[in-house]
Amino acid sequence: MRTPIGYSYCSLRLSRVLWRGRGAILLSYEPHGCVLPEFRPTQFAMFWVPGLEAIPLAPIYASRDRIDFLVRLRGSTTKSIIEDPPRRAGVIGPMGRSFTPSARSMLLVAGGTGVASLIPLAAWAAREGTRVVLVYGARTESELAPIEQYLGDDVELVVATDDGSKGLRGTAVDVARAAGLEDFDIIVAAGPPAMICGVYKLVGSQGLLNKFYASLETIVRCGMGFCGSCMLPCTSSLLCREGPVFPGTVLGCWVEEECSLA
Amino acid sequence: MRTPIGYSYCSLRLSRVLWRGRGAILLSYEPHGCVLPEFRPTQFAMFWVPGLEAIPLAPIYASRDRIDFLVRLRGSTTKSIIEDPPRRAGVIGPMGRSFTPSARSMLLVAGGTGVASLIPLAAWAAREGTRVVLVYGARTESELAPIEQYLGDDVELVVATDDGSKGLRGTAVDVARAAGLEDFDIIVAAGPPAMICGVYKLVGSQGLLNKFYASLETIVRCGMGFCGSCMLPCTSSLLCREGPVFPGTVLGCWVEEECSLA
Amino acid sequence: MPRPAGFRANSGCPRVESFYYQAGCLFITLKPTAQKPGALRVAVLRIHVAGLELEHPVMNASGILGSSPEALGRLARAGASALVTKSFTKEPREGYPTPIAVPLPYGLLNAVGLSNPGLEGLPSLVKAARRLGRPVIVSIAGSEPGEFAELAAAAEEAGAAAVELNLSCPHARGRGLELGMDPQTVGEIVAAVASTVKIPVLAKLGLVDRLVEAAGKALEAGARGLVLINTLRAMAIDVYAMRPVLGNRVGGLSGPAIHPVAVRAVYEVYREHNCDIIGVGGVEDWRSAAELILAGARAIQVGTAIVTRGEQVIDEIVKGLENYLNEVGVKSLEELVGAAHKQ
Amino acid sequence: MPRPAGFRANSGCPRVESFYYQAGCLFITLKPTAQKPGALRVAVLRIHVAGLELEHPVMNASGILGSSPEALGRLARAGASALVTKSFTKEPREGYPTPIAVPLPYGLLNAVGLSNPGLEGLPSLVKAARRLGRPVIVSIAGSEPGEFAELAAAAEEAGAAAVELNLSCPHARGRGLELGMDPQTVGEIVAAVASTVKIPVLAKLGLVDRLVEAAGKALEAGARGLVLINTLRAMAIDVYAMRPVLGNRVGGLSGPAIHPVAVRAVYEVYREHNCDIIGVGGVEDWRSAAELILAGARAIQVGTAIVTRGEQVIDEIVKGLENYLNEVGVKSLEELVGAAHKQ
Repeated sequence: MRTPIGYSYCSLRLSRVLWRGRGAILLSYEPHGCVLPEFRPTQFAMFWVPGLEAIPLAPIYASRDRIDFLVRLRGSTTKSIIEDPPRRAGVIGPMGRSFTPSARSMLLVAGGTGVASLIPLAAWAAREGTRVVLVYGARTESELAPIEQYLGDDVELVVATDDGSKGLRGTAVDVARAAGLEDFDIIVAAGPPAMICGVYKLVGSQGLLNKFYASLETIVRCGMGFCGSCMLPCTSSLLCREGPVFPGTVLGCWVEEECSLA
Repeated sequence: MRTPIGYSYCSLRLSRVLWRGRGAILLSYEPHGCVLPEFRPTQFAMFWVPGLEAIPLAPIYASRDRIDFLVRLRGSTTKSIIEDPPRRAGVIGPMGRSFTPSARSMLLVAGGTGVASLIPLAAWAAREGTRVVLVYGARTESELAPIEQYLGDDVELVVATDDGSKGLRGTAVDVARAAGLEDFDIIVAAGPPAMICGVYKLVGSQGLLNKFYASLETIVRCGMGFCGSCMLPCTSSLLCREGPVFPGTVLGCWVEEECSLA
Repeated sequence: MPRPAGFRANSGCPRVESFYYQAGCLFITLKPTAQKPGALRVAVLRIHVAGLELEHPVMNASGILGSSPEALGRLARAGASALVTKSFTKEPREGYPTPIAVPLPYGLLNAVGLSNPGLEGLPSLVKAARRLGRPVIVSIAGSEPGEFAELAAAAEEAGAAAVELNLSCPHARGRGLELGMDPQTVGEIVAAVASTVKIPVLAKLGLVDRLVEAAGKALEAGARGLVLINTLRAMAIDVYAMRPVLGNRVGGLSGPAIHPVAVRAVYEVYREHNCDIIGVGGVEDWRSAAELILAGARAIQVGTAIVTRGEQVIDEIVKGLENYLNEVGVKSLEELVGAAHKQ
Repeated sequence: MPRPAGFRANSGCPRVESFYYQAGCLFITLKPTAQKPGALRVAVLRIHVAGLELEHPVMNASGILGSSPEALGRLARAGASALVTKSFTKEPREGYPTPIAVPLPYGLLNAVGLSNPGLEGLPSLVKAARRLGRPVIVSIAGSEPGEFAELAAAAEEAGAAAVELNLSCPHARGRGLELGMDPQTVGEIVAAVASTVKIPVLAKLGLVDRLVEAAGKALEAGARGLVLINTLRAMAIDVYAMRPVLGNRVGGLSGPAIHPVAVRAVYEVYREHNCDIIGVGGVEDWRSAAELILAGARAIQVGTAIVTRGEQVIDEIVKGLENYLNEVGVKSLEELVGAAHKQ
């Protein structure tokens, strides 16, 4: 039930395990006796695993009657999800702000589970007529989730693996560099901090930081912004409210903490 | 605010005293910081007088931003209302079921405050294309509220006073008898018990009870049917839920109690 | 004209559908005599609670349509598995001035004031209600153990299936929540009643600090089950009239607003005492009923939802629970009682 | 590359709007230094409460954006008239496992678990928060009088304008509602704090049986004001997972669902003690705020509505109250405090 307070809780039941990769799994859930709230691009959810805890996850796909999550090994809860996907679960959301900029062209640079956040954005933007290039990097083929199903025909997907086992050999950052950043109105990165740092440095060195956005991760507890856990370093921005996508120009402290710029 | 539970509370402020009659007053209120719920024909309200109590009243007129009440002297609360109309009040509603039958022709027989219940019905039915004759009786002219403003052009109003000071001389029942009951698809009476009894006897004696409906009054406390005060004698009908309009064929016990049929 | 006998309220009237006079004659329509109200439920929902055997777990809450046989008849026809009367006190009570009920955005605020005909009116109501073919649970409210015992004895004699001790009315001074706040008093009242009557004794407790302890005292003293919870003491003020709206100023809040509080109360009491509980508080659909059952309730009372959605909500909840049992693949409601406590 | 100094959280960062690196250079955007957040309110809403002089009566409730200077800065910019910190305990606390907040149809259920950096983190937060130019009310939670006193002393030293004693957290064993349930304990804790610090002491009490008595003890012991009420102990169960959803299983219910209960609590305490009260519970607009004021509150805390509607709700309520005062023709909020008690 959609609540007057903007957030809602909905019970989920596992409908399919869509993919198992190295240290990752792609799960499809359906609402159970409730209607899923609308998730707009880059909004995320708290995914509750009964008996364990709730973790912040951006749905890789969400509609009224289906929600898919890409889960990567991080700690004990994600380990349990991967080993034994919960048949029953719950979802709280939507959290954060949607990021839906109008642009002629958009370069999305994704690594790891970061791709989950960018796929709804890519699909949405392509439908809006934006030229979308999605760079999806991983260490090796077995880590690449089958994301094509979510993208539609109009997103240009460029896959890269560190070992060259699939797509281009190299990192997502390498591919982004080669893609010619100046051709894009908007550049968005989502993934491991090192990757985001790489793109940050790249766009910064080319003087393109004003085009750059990053989908970040912080510690998320309440997910609604009141507990303060998701505060971005030395800003007053709450990831759960103004995020998860932030413009490059406010990332200073985050970069300070996460990236070695030396 | 209209609540999910069907009933709502709304603050009122007095906007005009429309009429003062003998032992009666016609008041116009507007909602104060809230939206009035919709009152359909014959539905009623609990009208709260701060510092006194709440009394059941059928609004003689109700829209989203105005609600008019005809109040007649009955006891201490109505006395206070008539002497000193409350500038601030509250309304709880809507209560009861709307009575909106489709018919080619309808005879409405009203006395006293009963007219408040029938005026929205008359106006509605006339708009629906029904031929509506409203007989409005009182003892004397000074008791007749200025109801014309609420009726529109298509309702045929027949006024009667016991003393002939206005309209026909005689009771509403006399007029109804003279009107030719068999010409109407539906006959509705609302007013003092003696009047309803008169119409009941009249229609019964002509074998027309199946066309007859009465808008009754009972003790109303919660107004929502749970306290049971408004139970119609020896039926399981609650005036606040199935009423206030009941078909003639279920009025047996009410007639037993209220009318001397000898 | 001779008065038709035996049609008046309280005396067999329910069997008369209607009667009227027309063209000098008296016409009477009779109801089918062997009226079997409500659909026969499949056995999955059958449940024993506090010595009562119920077709399914859904009944009315006290104070909702429980003041006359006709009102209880509506509940029976709507399919309630048991019929709970309005609270009886020893002396008749008029109740509070109106308004006695104020709708709020997420609940209902009421202060009826325990209006009832007193001990004298108890037997006739219970006897008439028994003809409806459902266990009749008589709610009683007193100010001290003897009064409760006297009322309970009258209820038993009249044929009540159980008595529900109202130890939690949030707006009746001296005969409500104050009693329930003190576990010792709760124990004494329950003991007095349980030693007087043989029918099951249910203690209805409200939201009090020492609820778990009071529940324990009630059980020790012989309560066969607990009814949890009553309304929450609350108030609404009209900001322009600048006065509390209820005639009694303070009343009890019911409806969806209090449901999470009821779930918690049932959960905590069940965890400690593993006893028979009838859950009440904001149940408006099968899901809110199921939450109380998973928390530990064996049966459910519905109050505000009957007011706001009509009596048919009872049947909707019953059907919804049937579907739910199928969905989660259990064969008996029993298996779900307190299931949220398993780890 | 040298690290830019003085920009980190907790150390003056609020004056830096943003900084970033581009093309090898560090770019810094500074905020205007003499930032005067929030519109200047007209005087009608100015109010004294418990020794604090406030521009208007609306502030945040403890636990809402009160864990860092940046979070409090958001509230200051949104126009809160005072800034209430999250509760500090002596030792740091991690808090409960997630989920710590579950949205319900008519409220929010939470069990954060008093997560906070402990006494050690108190001074830096308070000192930084003071720069926001609003009275800082430091919420503290302990298990016995000495602990409360120690925390209060630290708050005073750091420059707090007042301390709010959390005697009502519904889900922190031994340091919450249990304390508030016992008027004696309430009195002892308040006395210990009031004899230690000179700044005003506020006692935040929850829904307990002997609320009026506990309030009296707090006032006797030196509390300058009361904060009423806290969340209600409650639970939500997922009917398919068959488990309580909150990590801590039990939590506190806030939001519109509890507002009528808060109005009643404020009304009853004010009637008895005619004291300074800050009302909390389900305030989501000027009207729900006005109800608490008419019941007896001199100021209002907003919690759930900030979560569900954003910080701008503070300003909406303030503006709404201004209009309301005009509408009812009073010149000062003062005139409305407790007005619902007049007959």
